[in-house]
Amino acid sequence: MAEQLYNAIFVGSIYALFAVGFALVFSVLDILNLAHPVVFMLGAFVALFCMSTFGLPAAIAAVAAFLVTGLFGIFLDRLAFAPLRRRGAPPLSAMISSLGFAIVVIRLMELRYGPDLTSYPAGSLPQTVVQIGDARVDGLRLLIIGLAILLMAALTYVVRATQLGRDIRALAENPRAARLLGVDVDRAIAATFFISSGLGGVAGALLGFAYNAIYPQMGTPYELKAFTVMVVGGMGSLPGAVLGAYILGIGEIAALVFLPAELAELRDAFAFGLLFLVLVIRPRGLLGHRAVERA
Amino acid sequence: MDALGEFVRVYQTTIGVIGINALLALSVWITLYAGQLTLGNAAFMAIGAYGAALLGMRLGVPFPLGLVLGAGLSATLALPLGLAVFRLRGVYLAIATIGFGEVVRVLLLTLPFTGKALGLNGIPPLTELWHIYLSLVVVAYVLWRVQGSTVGRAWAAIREDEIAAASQGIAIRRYKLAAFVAGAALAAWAGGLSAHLNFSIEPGDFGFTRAVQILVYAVVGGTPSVAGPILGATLLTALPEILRPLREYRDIFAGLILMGVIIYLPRGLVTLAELRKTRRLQEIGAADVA
Amino acid sequence: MRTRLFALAAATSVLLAACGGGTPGAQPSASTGPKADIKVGLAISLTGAANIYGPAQQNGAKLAMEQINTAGGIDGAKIALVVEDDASARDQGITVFRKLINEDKVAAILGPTLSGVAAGAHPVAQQAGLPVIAISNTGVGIVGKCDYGACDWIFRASLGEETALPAALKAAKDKLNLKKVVLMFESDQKFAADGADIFKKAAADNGITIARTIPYKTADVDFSAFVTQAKGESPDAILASGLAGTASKVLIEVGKQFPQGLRVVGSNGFNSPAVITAAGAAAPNMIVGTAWNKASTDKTNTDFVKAFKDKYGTDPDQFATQAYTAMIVLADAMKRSGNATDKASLKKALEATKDLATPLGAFSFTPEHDVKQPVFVMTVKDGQFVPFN
Amino acid sequence: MLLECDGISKRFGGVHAVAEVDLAVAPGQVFGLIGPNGAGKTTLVNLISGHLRIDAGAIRFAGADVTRLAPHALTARGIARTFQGVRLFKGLTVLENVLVGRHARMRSDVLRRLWPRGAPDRRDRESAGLLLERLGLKRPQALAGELAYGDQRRLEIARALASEPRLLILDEPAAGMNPAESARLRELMRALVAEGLTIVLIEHDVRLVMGTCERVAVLNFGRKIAEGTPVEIQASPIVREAYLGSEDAA
Repeated sequence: MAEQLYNAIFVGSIYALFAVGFALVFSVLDILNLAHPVVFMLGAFVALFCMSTFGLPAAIAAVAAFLVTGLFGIFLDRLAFAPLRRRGAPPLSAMISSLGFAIVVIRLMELRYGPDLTSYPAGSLPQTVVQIGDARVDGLRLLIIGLAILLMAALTYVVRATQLGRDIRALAENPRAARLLGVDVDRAIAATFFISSGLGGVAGALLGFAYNAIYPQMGTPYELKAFTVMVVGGMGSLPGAVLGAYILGIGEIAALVFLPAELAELRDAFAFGLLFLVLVIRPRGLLGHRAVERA
Repeated sequence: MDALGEFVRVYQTTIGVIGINALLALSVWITLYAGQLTLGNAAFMAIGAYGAALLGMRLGVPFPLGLVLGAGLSATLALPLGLAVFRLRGVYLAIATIGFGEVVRVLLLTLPFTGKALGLNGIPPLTELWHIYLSLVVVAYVLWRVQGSTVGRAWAAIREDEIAAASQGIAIRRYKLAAFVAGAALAAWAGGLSAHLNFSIEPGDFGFTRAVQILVYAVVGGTPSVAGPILGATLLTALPEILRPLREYRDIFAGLILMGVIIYLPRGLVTLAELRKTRRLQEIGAADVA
Repeated sequence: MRTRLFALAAATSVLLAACGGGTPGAQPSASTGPKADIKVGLAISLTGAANIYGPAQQNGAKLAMEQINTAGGIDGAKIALVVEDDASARDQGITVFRKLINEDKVAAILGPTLSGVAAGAHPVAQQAGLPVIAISNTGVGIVGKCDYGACDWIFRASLGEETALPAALKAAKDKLNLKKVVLMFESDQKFAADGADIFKKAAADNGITIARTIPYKTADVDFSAFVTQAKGESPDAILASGLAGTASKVLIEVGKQFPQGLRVVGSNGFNSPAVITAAGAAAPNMIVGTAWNKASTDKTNTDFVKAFKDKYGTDPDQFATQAYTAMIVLADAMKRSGNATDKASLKKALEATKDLATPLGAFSFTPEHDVKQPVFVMTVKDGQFVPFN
Repeated sequence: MLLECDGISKRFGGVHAVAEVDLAVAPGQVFGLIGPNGAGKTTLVNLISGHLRIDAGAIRFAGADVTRLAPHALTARGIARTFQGVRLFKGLTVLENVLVGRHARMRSDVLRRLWPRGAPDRRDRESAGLLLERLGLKRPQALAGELAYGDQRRLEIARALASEPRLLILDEPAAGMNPAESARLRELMRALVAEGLTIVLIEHDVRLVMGTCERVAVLNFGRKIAEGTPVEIQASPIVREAYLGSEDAA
């Protein structure tokens, strides 16, 4: 049982890292960024490139993944979202634009690296097993859980306590007012995309380390999970996204453990049923604050 | 004429799928026109497809009746769903309907009579091209006429400003629900036609990707008029065939075209037709001056 | 408003005319030699979800075509391969089949890559009365008894799971004395669900108890929980039916949670060099029934592997080998048929294929048009597939 | 009495936005509602028009209890309103806005429109055109969002009148109007009242209120602090105190 809880926390951590970046862009700019899975995948490939071409250690590769995908996020914004923002297009347009962008990048990666699974160079990843009680725990995963929590704490700090964070929050509240208050809106948007994509990229690299199998479509399964996570936690709330991620991770595994074998097939229905219920009963999610427009 | 016959023979599936996608795009257009962003139409399509196919194969229900019953079933399910999500707007509604879609997909993978992951195979191919295009013509005409009616105006008013619309005597909930249910029934109708188009269906055909596709057809085509979704579905469905010579690069071009349309044609592909009109007006103007 | 509707109709017809005029021109018939080429269609997934397999199949079939043409072709006529991508989508697969049949007038078709696409595309060829050889469909209902009715024009060169999985399970049982197993399968994939059913039947036939069935989905991310649950049953082995993407994840988790080692009897999805690389140290746990033993010292096989490596710089995988084999089988039948472009005689000649030497071993078709060939039960050692026994 | 509010209250969180307000509006009256910013005027209007759920109290309209009715049902019974800050359907044309306003008085014409030559709403279009003329709006096919601000205000009034109301609630209709427009608005209100319409006027422009209304109620902190004729209100010390220091008193 303890082992399953550990599994759940690991899954939740990966969901959280993915969803937090996704939620950040949504909360600040109201954009559902369907290219986020692409950023996630690119992170894994950047790490691969660093390790196989330059022989860098995994830790440095992860940092490189953060920086490169962060910059890529700014590029993504300039290309796919900025033109729409300038003319005040509805959020739906941004969603479709990012979808087109994602198709292009995934296909380019498939043409370059092949659609098949790729692995990190042998021996480049730490392999330790930690014995906790009678449970054997993969050291790498423990490290990843720790890193995920650390990164989310850092994000919380940046958003809550720095000038940049205040600018981003002002932007999220009301872009026009933010501009009037002297916030450098363009810089805040760029920062939002840098942080969001950087986190997504690190998540991809870490996940790549954990499974040692990366491929161009690897981010796609997380998209629907991220929706669920955001809705359950509360759209536009970063702590909500983290909470939602762990709830989903634990819920999925609890459904696996406690459902009788004949109903095991219904496990996913529980996740999405949960999503649906939350929306109907409490549309703003557990920690959210604005789902239903007021009069 | 011979060349045309040949063309139709080769591309009859593509032509059929274009018509079905146009119907699907119109199904989501109805809700968009009423200001609701739904991503549940793939699930309603699935209900229509499985409904029509199962009724025909297991119970021997005639094809047209199967279509009607599939659409009816879908509408019946849409009613309570619409009531449940009625308060949600924008992206929240979209995500709630995604949740519904996934639940439907998981059920199709689980229920004893849906063939699970294997789907339904050996569905008799009863759908003729004229079924699809007759449906499309009728639906397009009806929607075009509805646009100028009290109902169409009420939907547009709700889309523009729900609060103000309520003050004009529009029963918001009833009209939103009507749009939602009509969209669900139409999507199911298209689903029933598609199930009988080519032998087999499986749950994977009706997932998130499909839901997004349907929405993309409508939005890329342009939502202001009925023509937009039809145009969008036609072009985007034909695109893989048109881009076939590009071989492994065709996805890239499809993606770029998607971005290009969204960024440079704010009102969708129908803007192209309008542009041509204005240019002609300018030419006439120029002639006057000369 | 009315003008808009007309504009739309006009635009649509222009568009249709455009693809009508454009597509045939864009696909010029391959070079015409002194004797008219015999066109063979290859309908595969170069893009879309199954784009892992299509390119390998294309390489295999092309290599075979070149070898046949260099050796004099079919009575002096060259084979021209017409390759079309179905984008892993059924609708496109159907269109591709129609195009190959009506526009390119091919003599036979190889493909499509996915069983789901085949379910829609094969009936088109069946209706037109054109021989088809399935080169990678391993599911149920491809040949013999088909859901869409008669399918006597369809042949299969790929070893079905109905044959491969029981063989692998039997070999594992004989050697490891299996009594209790856990079955894991990718429940939203048609092909994997087929495999699970076959596993269940094979287990019953061999007197093996399936203690628990654990379904998972393609989109599942982490497999630790599934394997932990399997561990709770303390099984003698795990049976796993899934695609390549999830196969390595299953193996990695089993490697982690069973440090003393636990055998995984896998479906065709496990049968890929990429899975070996991704699974790393955990790969040797795998047992899989395959259509092909790369290490086979049979000369037909070693020649093929060498020629493939010389041409493409990489080792062939099973998909490439099966596509290559299907092409060889087709050419052989064409030579024997007397008239390669006569569909009925080609079908007859295919049916008469008997113990043809191929990289897969001696190749024949059963009366149901299914492949009859040796089955190789393999495991992994030093990063290579090696015979299990 | 046409409209009677009996002790109606509304709370947001812990704050009493409207507290036990009684109102009685007689038919054919222009009834003024004034008060400093945040006094609860708009909340009161939202309660009467059904956009907010009432916490306590009752509303009667033309003798019937309408406390829990939805906005569209109230419109059908004859209550129309405009919004503080215009809420037009900006993407629809001027004419369409007015036609939407007539929604409560039109029967669904979907089925009749399916006949290709059917134009079942011709009469509605004509009367909408007359309304536009009366309000001095000249471009029926222009998009509402493209109109100048003053025109938008008048279009909103036209839209409200299209539902043939018995009670018209105007929420700060003169905001943003120049003196000439404001004067024309006063003319219009007089003419409408002469035709039998009852008007509740919420306004900051005290001069407009005093010049037009027969009775005036004053709200402050959600409570009604005074009611009477314009003259009485102007003389009331309580009202003066409430407005003291407030620019609105000017």
